[in-house]
Parts: sequence; C-alpha cells; structure tokens
Amino acid sequence: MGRPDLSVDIAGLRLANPLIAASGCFGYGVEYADLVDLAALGAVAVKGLFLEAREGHAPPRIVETPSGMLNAIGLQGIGVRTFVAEKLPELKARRAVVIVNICGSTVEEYAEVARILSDADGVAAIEINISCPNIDEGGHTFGCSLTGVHDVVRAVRAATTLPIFPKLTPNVTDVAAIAVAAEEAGADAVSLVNTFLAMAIDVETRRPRLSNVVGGLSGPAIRPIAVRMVYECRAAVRIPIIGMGGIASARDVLEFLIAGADAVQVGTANFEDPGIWPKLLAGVTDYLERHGHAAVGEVVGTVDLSARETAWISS
Amino acid sequence: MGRPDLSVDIAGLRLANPLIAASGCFGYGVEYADLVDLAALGAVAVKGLFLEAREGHAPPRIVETPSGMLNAIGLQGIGVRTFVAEKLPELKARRAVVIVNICGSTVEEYAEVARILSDADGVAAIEINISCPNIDEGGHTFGCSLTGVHDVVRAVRAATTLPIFPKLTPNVTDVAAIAVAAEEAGADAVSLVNTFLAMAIDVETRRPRLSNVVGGLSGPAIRPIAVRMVYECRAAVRIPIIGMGGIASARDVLEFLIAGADAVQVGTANFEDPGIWPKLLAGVTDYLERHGHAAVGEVVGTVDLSARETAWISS
Amino acid sequence: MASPVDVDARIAANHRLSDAYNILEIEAPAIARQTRPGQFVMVKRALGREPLLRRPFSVFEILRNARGAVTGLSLLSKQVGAVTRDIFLAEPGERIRCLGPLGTPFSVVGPPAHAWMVAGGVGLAPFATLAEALHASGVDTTLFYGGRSSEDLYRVPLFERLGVRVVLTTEDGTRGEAGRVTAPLQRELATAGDRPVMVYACGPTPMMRAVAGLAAGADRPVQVSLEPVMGCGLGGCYSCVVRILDGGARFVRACLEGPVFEGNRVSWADLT
Amino acid sequence: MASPVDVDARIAANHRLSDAYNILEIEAPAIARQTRPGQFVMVKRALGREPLLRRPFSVFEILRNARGAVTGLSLLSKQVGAVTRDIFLAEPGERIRCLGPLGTPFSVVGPPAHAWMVAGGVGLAPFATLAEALHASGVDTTLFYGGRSSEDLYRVPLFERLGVRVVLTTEDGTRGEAGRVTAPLQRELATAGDRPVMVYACGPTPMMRAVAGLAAGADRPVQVSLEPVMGCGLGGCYSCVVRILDGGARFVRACLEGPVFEGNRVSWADLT
Ligand SMILES: Cc1cc2nc3c(=O)[nH]c(=O)nc-3n(C[C@H](O)[C@H](O)[C@H](O)COP(=O)(O)OP(=O)(O)OC[C@H]3O[C@@H](n4cnc5c(N)ncnc54)[C@H](O)[C@@H]3O)c2cc1C
Ligand SMILES: Cc1cc2nc3c(=O)[nH]c(=O)nc-3n(C[C@H](O)[C@H](O)[C@H](O)COP(=O)(O)OP(=O)(O)OC[C@H]3O[C@@H](n4cnc5c(N)ncnc54)[C@H](O)[C@@H]3O)c2cc1C
Ligand SMILES: Cc1cc2nc3c(=O)[nH]c(=O)nc-3n(C[C@H](O)[C@H](O)[C@H](O)COP(=O)(O)O)c2cc1C
Ligand SMILES: Cc1cc2nc3c(=O)[nH]c(=O)nc-3n(C[C@H](O)[C@H](O)[C@H](O)COP(=O)(O)O)c2cc1C
Ligand code: FES
Ligand code: FES
Repeated sequence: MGRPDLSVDIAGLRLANPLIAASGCFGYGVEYADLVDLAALGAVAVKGLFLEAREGHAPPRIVETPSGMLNAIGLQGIGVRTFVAEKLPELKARRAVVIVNICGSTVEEYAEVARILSDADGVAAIEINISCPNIDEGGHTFGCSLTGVHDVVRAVRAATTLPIFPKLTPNVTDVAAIAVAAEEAGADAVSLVNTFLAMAIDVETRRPRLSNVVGGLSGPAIRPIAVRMVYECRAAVRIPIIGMGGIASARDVLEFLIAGADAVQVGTANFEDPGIWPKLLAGVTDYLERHGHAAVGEVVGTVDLSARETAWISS
Repeated sequence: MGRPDLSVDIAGLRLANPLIAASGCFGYGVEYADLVDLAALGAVAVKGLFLEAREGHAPPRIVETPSGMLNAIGLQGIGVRTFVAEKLPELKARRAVVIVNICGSTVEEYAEVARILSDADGVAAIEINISCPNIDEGGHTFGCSLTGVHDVVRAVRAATTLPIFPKLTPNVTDVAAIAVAAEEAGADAVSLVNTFLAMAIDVETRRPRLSNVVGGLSGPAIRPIAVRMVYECRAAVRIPIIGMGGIASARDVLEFLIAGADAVQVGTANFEDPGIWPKLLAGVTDYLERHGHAAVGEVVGTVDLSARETAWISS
Repeated sequence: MASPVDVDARIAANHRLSDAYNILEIEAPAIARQTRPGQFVMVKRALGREPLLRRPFSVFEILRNARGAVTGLSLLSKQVGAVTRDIFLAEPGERIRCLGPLGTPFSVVGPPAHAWMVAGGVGLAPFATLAEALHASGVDTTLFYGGRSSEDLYRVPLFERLGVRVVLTTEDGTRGEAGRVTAPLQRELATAGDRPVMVYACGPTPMMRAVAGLAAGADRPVQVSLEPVMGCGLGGCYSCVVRILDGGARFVRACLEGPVFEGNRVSWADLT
Repeated sequence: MASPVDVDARIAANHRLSDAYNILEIEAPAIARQTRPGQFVMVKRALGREPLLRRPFSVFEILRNARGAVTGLSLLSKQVGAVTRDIFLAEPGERIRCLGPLGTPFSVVGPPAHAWMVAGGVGLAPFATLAEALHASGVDTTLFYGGRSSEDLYRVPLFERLGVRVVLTTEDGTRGEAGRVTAPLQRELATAGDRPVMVYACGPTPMMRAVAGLAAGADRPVQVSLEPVMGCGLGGCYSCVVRILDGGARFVRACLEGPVFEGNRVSWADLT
C-alpha cells in the first residue's frame, strides 16, 4: 500500500490535506511565509475582514487562562479591498489556498464583502464570521439566532458563487439547529467553533484583564466542548464540517475527524508552536498507515458506539 | 481592625464563610468527615438526589482533559428518603450546613423531593438541579428553556419554605435570561454554573471515552466562561448568586466574588486537594486584610470598569 | 481504620527497572505506618500541576531503617501515561504528593489456609505487603507471577526472602514457564486436594476475570484487587464504581468498598 | 532580514543574581548569529506544557567561545510569573524552547553622535548587544541605569569593559545617586550643548514615557523598546499592538514594527 491520500474535498474545493490555519491566528498568512510552507497547508483562513479598515480594541487584547487564552482583538483589519490589493497577490505567489473570513455590521455589508472577493483573483472560499464574540457588530448576534444565521447566509449566497462556510458560535443552546439553518440557507460547509465568550479579572486591581471586559476563550481547554458540537452537527447536516477548538496534536486532529469533521483548523496552538504543521501532518499520516486507511476521509465520522469488549492483555 | 468577617447571607441563610462544597464532588459529605472539618465549611451541597435510588451510568464515568475533566456519573444516588434517614443525622452531628441538590424527571418529582426535605430535620436549603447534562431526565431540558425553568422553580417554591437555589446550566445562549426566569418564579438565589456538555474520543479505538458518550466539563478550563456568566447574571438579577466553575485557589474565589457571586462552590479542585478548604479560607482572609475590608461582602460585584491609569514602577 | 493523611513527601530513591517500570521510594512514614496489605495511595507530582487529578497506586513496600522503624513506602509503577511518566522521571530529593492509606485491604488468611497470590505484570504491587503479613502469620504462600516477557518480572528475591514459593510465566517464554500465568494456576488448583487455599489476584482485568473463574470452578475463595479509574479515592466522585452482584446488581465505589473484592461478588461481564 | 528559527536549546548555565533576577545562557547559535541589538526571542520551557503561550525576552548577550565563535545567547530575566519562574529555576543541561530573532532592532548611531542608554531594572536587557555595536563603531556611550534598590542593578562591569560611562541611581539610595534615573538624565540633557545625542530607553512604561518626554523637550531623538503582551511574536495574533501617531492614530504590531519605536511616534497616553 502506498502513502495514504491526505486530500479532502470540501464542497468541491479540494485541499491537499485537512489542516487549515484558523482565522485570526495566522495574520493574513504572509506573516508566516518564511516560517511555514503555505502551499503545504490544506488552506489558510485569513483574519476576519470588514468592508473598511478597523482599528480593533485597545490593549490588553489577550490573557492566558488554564490551558487556554482569551482574546478581544476586536477584528482589527485592513479592509477587504486593501487585502485584495496588497496581500492576496503574495498569498497567490506562495501557492496558498486562501479562505477569506468575512465580517459585517449589516447583512448588506457581508454581501458586499463577498462580492468584492468574488471578483478578486485567488480566493478559494469564503468563511462567514457570524460568531465573533468580542464586538457588537461581529456577527455574534446574527450567529445566535436561527433567522440571523439564515439572513446572512442567504445574502452571501446570493452575492457569490464561491464556496461559503458560515462559522458558528458555540455560545448557543443548540448548535446543531444553527448548523441546519446555515445549511438550509445555502451554506456549502460549516466551520465550528469560534471562541467561547469569557472573562478574567485581575483580583488585585479588580479590573477586567481585557480592555474589552469580555473576550473569546480558545485553546485546549475548550476542545471537549468543541468535539461534542462537531459530533452533534455531524448528525444534523449533510454538508461538510470544518472542525476546530483546541487542536494541539495529531491526536486532536483525529479526534475531530472521527467526531465528524471533514477538515480542521488550528489556531491557538500555532502561537505556541509555529512549526506544528508538519508534525500534525506526519502524525495523521502515521495514524492512517497504522490503521490501514488509504485516505483520510475514511476516518471522518467514525465514532464507534458498539458495546465494549476487552482483549486479554498481560500487564 | 479585627479579623475580617467572612460570613455571608444567602437569602436569609447565614453561612460562616462563602465556601461551599459543590454537589456531586463531595459525596454525601460524610465521606469527608475525617479529612475535612465539615462545620468549618460555609456549607456542603450534597450529591443530587431523586425521589428513588438511581444506578447511574456504567463506567468509565470520568476522563481527564486539559485543565479539566468530563464526568457522566448519571446521578447515581440513594434516593431522598434514604438520604434523610441515613446521612442527614451524621451531617447534623458534624454541624454541617446542608444544602441538598435535588433532581426530578418531572416537575412533580422535584416538588415531591422538596416536600420530603422540608419535613426533614437539618436541611438548610435546596439546590434545584435543572442542569445535569448527562442524563435525559437530569433537568437539562428544563434548564435550557425559560418556561422549563419557570415551571420547576414555581413547583418547588410551592412545595417548600426552605430557601431554594436553582442551579443553572451554562449550555444556553443567554444565561442571564434564565436567571431572570428563575428569580421571577420565586428563587431565593441562583447557583451557576453546572458543567458544559462535552465529549472525548479515544482515537485508537474510536470509542467515546465515557460510556455515556457525552459528559460534563468541569475544572479550571471552564473558569473564564463561568466568571463571565456570573458577571452577566449579576447585572440581571437582584437575588444572591452562588458562583462556581474551576475554582482552585483563593485568587479564583475572589475572582468570582468580584464578578458578582455572594458565595462560591468548589468541586473538581477538591478531588486534587481535599485539604484545599483551609487554604482557600486563609487566602481570602489575607486578601481582605491586605485590601482593608471588614467583611467579605464588600468585594462582591466590584469589577472596576474605570479607565486605567498606571503608576510609575521602577522595573 | 485510621484516617488518611496527605503529605508532600520527599523522594528518597528511584530505581528504574526498565524503560517502563520503576520503584519509587518516598518518605511518608505517617501513611506507611497505617497501611494494610492491598491499600492504596492517591498520587501526583505537585498540586496545581497538569494533569489535574491524582492517580491511584498500591503501596508496594513498607520501608524501614536499620533499626526497623518505618521510614516510608515504595510504589511499583509502570509507565502508561502522564503521571506514571512523572513517577518514572522523578529524582531523589524532589517531592511528590501522596494521600493515603485508602481503601479496604485484603482479608489476610491464617494457617492452616494456604495463600496463592496471582500477579500479572505491575499487578505484583499489592503483594509485597500481603506476603509480609502472610509470612508474619506463618502462612504457606505461593506467588504465580506472569508477564509478557522477562521485562515484566521484578523483585522475585523479595518474595523468596519471605519464604514465598514463586512460579514464573512469560508469554514469550523468556523467563519461567512459557504461556499465561493461569496455566500453572489451573494445574495446581486441579491437584491441590483438600488443603484450604485463599487465592489473591491482581493484574489486567481479563486475567483477574480468568483467575476468578478458575477459583470459582475449583470452589476456592478469591480476592481480587481491581483497578478502575479513580477521580478522588475518597468516595466523593462516584467515578470508580464496580458492579457488584449481591443484593441485586448495583454499583459500589471501589475506593471505599474496594479495591479488594471477593471474586464472586464482582459482575465480571460489566468490567471493561 | 534573515528568518527566525525555533530551537529546543540546551541550557549552558544559569546565573541566579538574586531572588528575582537571573541570567540564562542558552546554546542557540543559529539565533544568536542573526540577532541585532534590540531584537527578542519567544521562549517557553517546553512545548505542550502550561502556561500555553511563549513569552518575549530581549537577547541580552551574544555568547562566544574562546576563539570568538558564537555559541549562543543569554537572557536577563526577572521573576514576575510562571515563565520567568521556569527560567529562574532552569538547570544547566535542561532544554528550553526559543524562537528568534524577532522584531525590528534599534537603529544604531555612528560617530559623531553620542549614545545615551536609559535602563530601568530589567530594562537593561537590550542594551548589552547595543553597547557592543556602539563600541564597535566607536560611539561615545553612556548608560543611565536605575532601579528601586541595589538589588535591581547588575552586570555594570560588562558595560564598563565596553567603554560605557555608567550612571547609577536607586530609589532607596542603596547604590549610586538616590532617586530616579530620569534625574541625572534630565541634568545632562540640560547641559549637553550641541553634541548630537541619540537616547535609547527600556524599562517600565512610565519611565519610558518620562524619558521620551525629556528627550522631546530637549529636542533629542529617542528610541524606546516597548514591552506589550505578546501572544505569538510573529504578527499572527494582533495582541501586541501599540498606538502610533503618524498617519492618523493607528495600532501597529510591536512584534513586527517594534519592539523598538521612535519615542515621538508612540501615543503615550494610550500605553498602560
Ligand atoms: C487501586 C489501584 C491501584 C493501582 N496500583 C498501581 C500500581 O501499584 N502500579 C501501577 O503502575 N499502576 C497502578 N494502578 C494503575 C494506575 O493508577 C494507572 O496506571 C495510572 O492511573 C495511569 O496514570 P497515567 O497518568 O500515567 O496515565 P493516563 O495518562 O491517565 O492514561 C494512560 C492510558 O492508560 C489508561 N488508564 C489509565 N488508568 C487506567 C485504569 N485505572 N484502568 C484502565 N486504564 C487506565 C488510560 O485510559 C489511557 O489510555 C492502580 C490502580 C488502582 C485503581
Ligand atoms: C519585546 C520584549 C522584550 C522583553 N524582554 C524581557 C527581558 O529581557 N527580561 C525580562 O525579564 N522580561 C522581558 N520582557 C517582559 C517579559 O516578557 C515578561 O516579564 C514575561 O512575559 C512574564 O511572563 P511570566 O509567565 O513570568 O509572567 P505572567 O505569569 O505571564 O505574568 C505575571 C504578571 O506580570 C504581568 N505581565 C506579564 N507580561 C507583561 C508585560 N509584557 N507587560 C506588562 N505586564 C506583564 C501579568 O499581567 C501578570 O500580572 C520583555 C517583553 C517584551 C515584549
Ligand atoms: C487571537 C485570535 C483571533 C481570532 N480572530 C478570529 C477572526 O478574525 N475570525 C474568526 O472567525 N475567528 C477568529 N478567532 C477564532 C479562531 O479562528 C478559532 O475559531 C478559535 O480560536 C478556536 O480554535 P483554537 O482553539 O485552535 O484557537 C480568533 C482566535 C484568536 C485566538
Ligand atoms: C463528578 C462530578 C459530579 C457532579 N454531580 C453533580 C450533581 O449531582 N448535581 C449538580 O448539581 N452538579 C454536579 N456536578 C457539577 C458541580 O457541582 C459543579 O457545578 C461543576 O463541577 C463546576 O465546578 P468545578 O469546576 O469546581 O468542579 C458534578 C461535577 C462533577 C465533576
Ligand atoms: S474515586 Fe471518587 S468515589 Fe471512588
Ligand atoms: S505578538 Fe502576535 S501579532 Fe504581535
């Protein structure tokens, strides 16, 4: 048997492997070009973009918590047109598969940003951020209601023929229902999860440790909740799922795939170890070989619910 | 100035200090009687009780995750009458302040369990578990909807004159709205948070690591989300709040108090260190003294949102 | 029973026996003095450090100084994950958090009964203290001790010094009889005649299940030391339950009612 | 600029200078060879270990062997939390994860300009490499170095060997002039005449703000090395932003455009 096939198909978009750099954790991708072979990633999801440039929140913007971190960057960004003009050409030159994470204060803004990206050269797909918990206009309000999700996805669907991946918030009672709403409104896949709304306080000063008071929790701490949400969504929708939340090892990648994700994103772990990508790839490849799989797709959604049985193991 | 006053008043129930052993993490209390001075705790919240004895889920029932653990105990329990007959007398003899965590498959069962406890001798308050994520009848369904919360709290309110503390699930879009529903239905205080619905998979076998497939995430991992929820509820209700989720040090206790909790519960950390109680108390006392507080209540809900200003500090 | 104590104990020595096994000697006399055979301790490297929860370990030896005074205890550990790795790498002089003694001990037979201890790999751990107690009461004792290979068998002379007859097996035949430990046990059960025999077993669940079956078939009582996952060791969390058959099947906490159970009480079909 | 490398570097030595300060020598020649004055590295004890994120540290010295070949670099660290504690406790032979060099370095003046370095406490860190570079180009250099007490002042001879004139202050008067480091700076600025002077500053934010103000008042250029919280050090997270005044106020990433900034570009009112 040859090397297993790592490529995945996300709604017609073929990726060389299921590893995607998570939005907001990899700048515009170009920052990492010297350290990471962008063409060797499945794709790069760039930082969330509004129509216009945004300043973001005042620092402190991050704070570390047990096995995780909070961020309230506030979607600082250069605006979609500047991105297309200044960053996209370099990403293209580096042969990166580019997923653009888009934001909007209104349904119309989402649609407008999507239209501009459709006309640009080198965008593979659009991830619709309806889940940023840090800013009032970050789509979180859209992302928490079935009609909000439906309206935004519908509008973006009408604005572009690119694959569209709404990115869901975990801060809801029933994430599977939200995923269904996204699917019905025309999503090609769903990304989940964005960060959990959270807070940390400096007890000596009694000030919130983020200038924005609240921020989003990411990192290994949230992984078990994210895995559960992917598992729930897998049972609810037919479209592909891009899973994420706390992935820091090949084992974690496989956990998401087995739970039902067709591809994964890695965010926070890239901060700790920008050299993580080839390690994840090697670990996944090794697993597929050990388990006799010809292609990575064979492990997607394979949670085994049969009764347990144990073999005799001496010590 | 003398030693600060650590006592707190939760809806007329006076506790010697704000530290409560969290339900399900301290057995029926009697298990710890040799190791922990039960009378020195603010209170003991005993394991969730249904009307009848329950077997609970098959093992494995717990699994560790980054800075946290999942549990799916499934509310194994001896039933409320056996508790009253066999455990309550010893708790009373040890001078423990006893909060009984109650469960029900129906609204009527909650009310019936509450009635039995009202007639018993030595129950200080009832915590209404409408938030156990591990079992279908664990109240999670009640706890996720405004009307469900309202119905259960109303029924228990009618059944007892003991203080009642509905315990809220964090697995909802708007926990503050749930807290308001509980308040309006007659709750004397609210406890939050219960555990986050989560999942872990053994990637080698592809089996869920819990026999119940999903379980509840507790421990330091969830603390930033729990603190945010306490902060949100503080702004929404007037009744006292009993905060919890990942407390493992005096600093963490203070973070919850500052966010708006009148008292706290400690669960998972007690597994790591059953000797944690006097340390927490000493740490809180030290903080109050350093900050010149005469009473612990003075720090409750004191998040400072004023603009930052920094002093000159030479390195 | 006396109450457990939680100590931040100094590590006196670490004997690495192979790439996987080690014996850690720790200065915890307050625990060691109270420990009875089959009891365990809950251990982690340091409070506040990942992983969060402690792990259960049988007390292997009670350590004494030259004058016979109890100085501490040792653990026989096999590396399988994070905490056993910490235990493997620990250096003398460092500290380790240790809570115990915990659990219900073996019931120790006296003469004329014979004691047959059946150990699989690291399942040897609870038998050093048991062998001492049996030796003290003059019980005729045999240890059936099996592993995958000779790399799984340690400290045999310790038992021989206590007058224990030792029967070794390895699955790969690198030491003792080739095959599983149940083979010599089965043979000897068949030929034991009417001597009263108490069987004690500790090892992987399938091995204990097999031993319990053999003992039951030969109408011999058997005590097994089970190893469920334990979150607290104190009865607080209800994670460690084992399904017990008496009085209608029900889950009991192995940290309190166990880890030692009579083999015929255990619902083996439910043990994974 | 060359690209940063991430190494699992061996610790060659750990000089504990007090209960808080230490100098850690690490074998990372691939980083050290590329490092320019004012650049930093992102450090943590080991991958996969809490705390999750790396921490930024200025490269203190470039280490060389007897033949002058670069062997590594050192960090001057002050214990304030988890990672600086790990750095304080690290033992020779152990390893540390180190990514660098990162950031925009100081712009190094040449003669006839004089260089005045102003350091507060651990803010001394970026000045050893700067002093070397200034010494190599024959720049007349002064170090104004202040701390709370003599317990905050270290490695003065290192600078003196490079021909640096050193002016010491302590707030408690236990070493050098009593008071803040800005006092002698202010005096000398007032009497510097028409010599061209470049001021470099690193230390607590309020100190740097004061130094930038004094320099601006005396019409001298100033470069400050800021210390915002950094999540990645590579431009990925946008956590490290500093508000800059040119072209309308905007946030720029200190890990890429800094940590060194011209003092008059910084919006000091926004720095906390
Ligand atoms: C009463 C009792 C006494 C014990 N005595 C000893 C002893 O003397 N020496 C010794 O080496 N071990 C002993 N064990 C087993 C020991 O507790 C586990 O090996 C240990 O918890 C593993 O911790 P870890 O952090 O190294 O591995 P983890 O990282 O927690 O786990 C590694 C792998 O082992 C599996 N695992 C962990 N614990 C168990 C378990 N209890 N049962 C089945 N699978 C498990 C996990 O699922 C995982 O796949 C005892 C257990 C009990 C309950
Ligand atoms: C470019 C750069 C170079 C640096 N060079 C050095 C150096 O050479 N030597 C040195 O000792 N330190 C240096 N620092 C500061 C160093 O990064 C912090 O002291 C370190 O991150 C603290 O980590 P910790 O885990 O020990 O503390 P933590 O546990 O993270 O924090 C402890 C306390 O310090 C506060 N804190 C942490 N980091 C900062 C910060 N950057 N600004 C303000 N408050 C903070 C936290 O809020 C907390 O209250 C540098 C920082 C930057 C940005
Ligand atoms: C600093 C930071 C910035 C982020 N910015 C964005 C963003 O712009 N758009 C978005 O959809 N998600 C954003 N996220 C969320 C991540 O893409 C990801 O969903 C989340 O961090 C969980 O994955 P992780 O645990 O691997 O980091 C951001 C996360 C972090 C930590
Ligand atoms: C093993 C275990 C059992 C629990 N059982 C109950 C229960 O019976 N009733 C309940 O209301 N909460 C139960 N909980 C939730 C805790 O009371 C608490 O809300 C949660 O664990 C968060 O606090 P912590 O992070 O301090 O553990 C249980 C938690 C654990 C870990
Ligand atoms: S281990 Fe917690 S109850 Fe037994
Ligand atoms: S530290 Fe991440 S962008 Fe600067």
